[in-house]
Amino acid sequence: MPIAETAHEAQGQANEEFRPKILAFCCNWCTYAGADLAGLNRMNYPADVKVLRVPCSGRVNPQHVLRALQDGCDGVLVCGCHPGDCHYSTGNYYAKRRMMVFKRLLEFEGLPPERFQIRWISGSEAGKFRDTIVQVTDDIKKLGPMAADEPSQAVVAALRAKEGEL
Amino acid sequence: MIISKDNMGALADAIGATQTVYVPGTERAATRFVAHKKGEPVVLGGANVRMPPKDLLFPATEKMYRWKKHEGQLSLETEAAAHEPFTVLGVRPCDMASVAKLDLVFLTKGFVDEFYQARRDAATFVAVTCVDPDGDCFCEAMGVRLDAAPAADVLLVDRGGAYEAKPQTEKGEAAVAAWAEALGAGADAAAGDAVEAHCTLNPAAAKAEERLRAEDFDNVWHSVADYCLTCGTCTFECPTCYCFDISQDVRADEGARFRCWDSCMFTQYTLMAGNHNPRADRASRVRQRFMHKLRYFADRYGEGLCVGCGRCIRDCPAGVDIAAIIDAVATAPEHELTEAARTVQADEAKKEAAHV
Amino acid sequence: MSRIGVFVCRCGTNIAGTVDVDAVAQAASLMPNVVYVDTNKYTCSDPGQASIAEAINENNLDHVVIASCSPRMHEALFRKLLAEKTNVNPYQLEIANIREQCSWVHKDKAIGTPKAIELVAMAVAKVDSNVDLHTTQIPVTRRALVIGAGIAGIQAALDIADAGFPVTLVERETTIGGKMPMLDKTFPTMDCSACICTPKMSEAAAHPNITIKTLSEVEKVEGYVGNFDVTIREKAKYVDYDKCTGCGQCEEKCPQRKIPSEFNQGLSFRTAVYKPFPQAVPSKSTIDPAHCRMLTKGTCGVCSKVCQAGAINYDDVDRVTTERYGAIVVATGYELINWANIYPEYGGGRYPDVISGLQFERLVNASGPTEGHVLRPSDRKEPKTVVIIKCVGSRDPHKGVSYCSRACCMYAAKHAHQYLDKVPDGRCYVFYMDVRCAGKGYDEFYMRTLQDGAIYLHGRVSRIYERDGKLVCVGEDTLSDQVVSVNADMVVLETAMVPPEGAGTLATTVNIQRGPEGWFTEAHPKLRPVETNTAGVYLAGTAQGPKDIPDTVAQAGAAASKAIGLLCRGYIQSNPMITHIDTAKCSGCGACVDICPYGALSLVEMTARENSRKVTRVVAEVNAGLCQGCGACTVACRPGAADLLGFGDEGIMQEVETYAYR
Amino acid sequence: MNDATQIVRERATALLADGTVAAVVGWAAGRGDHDRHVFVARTPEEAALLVADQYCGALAAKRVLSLLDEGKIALVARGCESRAVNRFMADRQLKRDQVHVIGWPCPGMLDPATGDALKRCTECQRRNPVLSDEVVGDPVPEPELDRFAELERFEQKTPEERRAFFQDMYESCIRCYACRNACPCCTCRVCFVDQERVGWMGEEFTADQARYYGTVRAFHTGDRCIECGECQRVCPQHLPLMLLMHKQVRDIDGLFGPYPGGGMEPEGPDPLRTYHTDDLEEFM
Repeated sequence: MPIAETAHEAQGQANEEFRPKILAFCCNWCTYAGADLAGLNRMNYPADVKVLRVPCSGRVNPQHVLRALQDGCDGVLVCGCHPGDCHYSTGNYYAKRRMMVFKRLLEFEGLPPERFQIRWISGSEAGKFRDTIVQVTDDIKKLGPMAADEPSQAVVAALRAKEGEL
Repeated sequence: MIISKDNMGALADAIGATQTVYVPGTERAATRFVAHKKGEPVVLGGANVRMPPKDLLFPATEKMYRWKKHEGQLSLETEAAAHEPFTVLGVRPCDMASVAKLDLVFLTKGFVDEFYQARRDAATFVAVTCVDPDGDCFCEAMGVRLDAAPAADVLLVDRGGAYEAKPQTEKGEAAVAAWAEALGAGADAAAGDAVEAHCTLNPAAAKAEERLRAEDFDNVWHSVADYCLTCGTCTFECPTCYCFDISQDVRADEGARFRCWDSCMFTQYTLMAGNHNPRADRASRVRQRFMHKLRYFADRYGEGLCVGCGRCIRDCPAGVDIAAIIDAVATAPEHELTEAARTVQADEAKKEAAHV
Repeated sequence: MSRIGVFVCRCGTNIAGTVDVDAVAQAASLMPNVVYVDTNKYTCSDPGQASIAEAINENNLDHVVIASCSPRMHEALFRKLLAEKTNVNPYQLEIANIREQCSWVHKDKAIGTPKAIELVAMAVAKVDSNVDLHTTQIPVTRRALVIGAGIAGIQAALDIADAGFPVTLVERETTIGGKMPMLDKTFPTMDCSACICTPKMSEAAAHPNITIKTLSEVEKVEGYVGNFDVTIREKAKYVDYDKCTGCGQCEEKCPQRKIPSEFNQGLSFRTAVYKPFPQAVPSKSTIDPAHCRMLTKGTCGVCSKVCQAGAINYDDVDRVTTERYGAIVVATGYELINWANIYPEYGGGRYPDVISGLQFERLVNASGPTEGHVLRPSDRKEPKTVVIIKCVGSRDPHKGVSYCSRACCMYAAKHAHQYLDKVPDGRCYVFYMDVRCAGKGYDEFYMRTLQDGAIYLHGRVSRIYERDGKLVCVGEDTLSDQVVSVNADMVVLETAMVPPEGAGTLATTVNIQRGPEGWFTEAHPKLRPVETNTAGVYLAGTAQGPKDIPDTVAQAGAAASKAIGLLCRGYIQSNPMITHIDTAKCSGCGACVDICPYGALSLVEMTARENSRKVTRVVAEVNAGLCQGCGACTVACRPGAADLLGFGDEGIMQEVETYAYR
Repeated sequence: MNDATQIVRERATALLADGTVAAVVGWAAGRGDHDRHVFVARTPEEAALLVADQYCGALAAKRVLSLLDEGKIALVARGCESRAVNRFMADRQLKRDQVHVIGWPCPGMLDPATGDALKRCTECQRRNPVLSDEVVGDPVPEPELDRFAELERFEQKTPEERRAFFQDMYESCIRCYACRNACPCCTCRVCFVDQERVGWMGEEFTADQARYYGTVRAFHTGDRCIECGECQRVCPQHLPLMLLMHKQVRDIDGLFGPYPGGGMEPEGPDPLRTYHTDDLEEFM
């Protein structure tokens, strides 16, 4: 096992202060299969991401994503087949449009982009699945828990002072 | 005791030394009673606050109890407890009248709401006579005097440049005594006569109530329903609307049961299991709101539920106007009495005959 | 209150190695509504399964969570166990994947165990909101439709018909057979193409289970697997096939004699009333309305006069019929890329002696326009130097298509071989990019062509121009790194296969997908190569992508066997994990209808009593046979009236919250 | 009495009198000088109460949907109302023959209290009706303005500032659902917020719940919004709700456009109900 892979767990154990909670919606046919393949290949990745199986990325309701972020998840990942490879032929195209608009909306409201990510990972891309989990976990660790996003008092005060002015 | 209007900030500071004092201010995009911050000026005149003081006694969301499961063991913890004392400074007669009505709801007829009572007992209400009724104010028509607030602990009577503080309860006596000590007795003496003011809007409420007992006004409800959005603005801004729903927040092995404001304008309000909804159409919800305000509450408590503060008129996005509706009912041409109304009239007649 | 049982698998040490299974079981026992927990060394083994069934029955469990390997592995197995050995509905089962996605990717129990507990908690939360689901059996109409009657369609039709099921074979041309009867010989065995193809055509025509509809196109397909209602338009033929004997008298006398023959690739002429070639099936004449004088100008009527059978009917009209089929095989084949439009450097069609491979087939064919003599079209002289250019359009994303057309390497070799055989003193140059001869006897054939004297040059021809009656082909031989120019008498372009015109329309009609190049897409490139994403629709031959005859026939057989399997079973088991519409919430906005890739949703009128009133309104309805359970509609549906059974909003929410709150 | 009022009354009277329509949806005067509310005239006498002047701030169109049982309905429609009619048709809530559109080229509306132009009118792109059966008066020139100007100013803020801003906004929301009830895109029979069983959102009055409601409602209507601005007008807390709508409309235009905004056409598919295989890819 390459050192770089085990390093993540070692680091995770050492760094006890913040274990992010990340939810990954994965489509059954591509990404979930890719995750299984990562297991078959005994790839090692951080345990901070839990996979929630859905039939298709088109099934992922942005409402579930927002609920997850509000209820205690520090990040959400939505994964599906590459466009064109959807088991249901079109689901991920719809998912893509929805997620593009919804992600922008959440970022507009101030959500750091790293907290809500979308990736296409096929059933054969076990390595990409592992790399994505590693990267997303790192991203969220850098951001810290959701509470770290709370605006500072100074910003709030400045905003209140300028009330009415957009 | 006479206190200069300029000294209201000092008064709030003085009260604030020992307890939270709520004063008219702006917060969360609306004027409302906000916790006073030491040193900030306090002005009691002008337009009334947009949000009534209702939420100080009956918060929009109030936890009732929590439960927790640990290692298979369930534990419960109630949220009702004695509340820290607080003062509300500058309540108008209309809003003070609304507190009296909330008291009827939550503290009489054989049931005492412990959550409400805890806050009510902790509260000292300092009312102020109203000298600025605007074109949508009609409290006088609803039996409220602009220069009196019987439910208040202290009444501040506007005397031009100063207020005369009149204690009305024991709590009020103690409060005024404490103020005098803090501010120096009779420090502000320059006071004129009590300012007198009256509402320009005077819908015929008594007549409306009487006719609502006897007649159906479906045409009125339907014509209002033609433009009412049935949003909850009026009910949430109303100082006397007291409906709530009980719900819970479950999080893994713990949870809390809470109550939160509900609105009879919402379809969910009367939705039953199995999806039947006796008030599915807008007109029936509009009817319910006005019947409750103008008649049902009076049937139960002997007085109407509207205090004429005018908030629902001012902020209704659709232009629904309770004063106009009262007048529409009062002045509608006489029409055929309903079956129910005939029964009621017959009963009344019998009673009267027996009495004679 | 539900009674949930949790069964945690050790999988030998596969799971137990990095997950403390007993700790997971202990934690599970404290989860809401969990009343029974057990662990097992190998849950999927017979004793493991038996112990689960026993525990379920003894403890009256009504929901089951199995924490084990991936649900993709054994979910079906455990569902079957519940269905057969317990009273628990097989869909009251959730699998927590604590092997592939937990124990195998972590090295340390301190990490694997808490993660496994969270995965189990999510599964417990979800299973608690599951509802009983039931499969139903939908009867299958035991008839098949084959669209396209080339060799793929014929083979599929014959196979299905031989299995005893009626087949309708629809062909849009006037004869079945497709491209294969046009070919001269087939590589590598050099069988006479017509000799092996036309008997198949006759067999199909004579088969009691096969109905052939030529000049016909599929207009509309409704319904779903097992029950497709297909509308077919059979165009007017102006000849009563019941009366026509195929004698050919009409053709002899038809005054319109200068119509380029499609069958001979424009190298000869045909008449307006015609049979494309003598062995055409059905062996009947047809009037081409675009060229018939009677039909275009209203004056002629010669054929009608000479027809002794009285078969000519100038007033013939299209016939539209709708019939129900259980399975559909799409075998619509290919066409050759229109090279003239995209290769101006090859003359763009200006030089009559620059011909396509299919034209060459007709030139060397004994029944072709030159009776098998290699004579170039311009002056009917025997070309002494022939250049063959491969990959014209293929593997050329800028001008043509990016893919390899697969059959050209072999038929280029065949053409070289045939030319050198017929013109022993000729010279043949083949410009190639690669020589791909994977196949039984294929490379040997190529070697033989080289021995025959064909000169293979590695490179593309960049330009062809005419000089002194010669076609000068300028190209590069990249092996010798020299510019080569060959003065040819004739040039044969081995052009790319592309999807035929109308493939897009057909894809929409039948509701199957097309890849970026326009070929119909199979359900899975490896494991479901002849199925499509629309259940009950199968692909055969080049409709799915370029291939040669043996592969086409093999795939046709495969498609037929899939169709036969469906027809034999006689019913389909419905997938219960499909969309369900809560009509109380549905406002009939049709967002789901717009978005459904399967056409499974439609708007219907519904009458119901609501709040003491009788109400008629429009709501969405799911066709259980068409819905595949992707769930895209559930998100498009704003109020959540459309919900996916098995992956419902509530179940997913339970999982989300359970994880988020823990 | 202004011309528009005059003509609207005449036309409404005629349409009601000859039985063309069962009701006319427009506006009538309230108690105050400039108070106007949506009004449904069902008789020629009621038609005489109709008003069409610069104080008719409310969007009248949605009222048509609840009157369809009564027969064909006439609607006095400005640009926004006419777009709403298209919206209803695209959402299959209304058929073209169920409504008679009396087009009214809009002069722009004023706030009855302050006399200022209504915000929803200062951001309006299309004052002339996009469809009508007849038109009252002459077309007005379409304003040339950048309706995204405010949005773009807002986007200059740092994410932290925006976060603070929306935190404030959602704390201020009283969840009266006036925006939803007024919105011509919100034609669901049961709104997601009213579905306790699924648990999309809780009933507590907290900023989080309001954020959930506000964000999801914005997303539900984002690809269909007709930009009438009525949500913002009816908000008793005067929250800048159109920011979220403009944000999505502009994003959709940039990503999948050109997109003129919702309500221009009587049928879909709306941008999030369709796709192109060559849509921009940013999730590789």
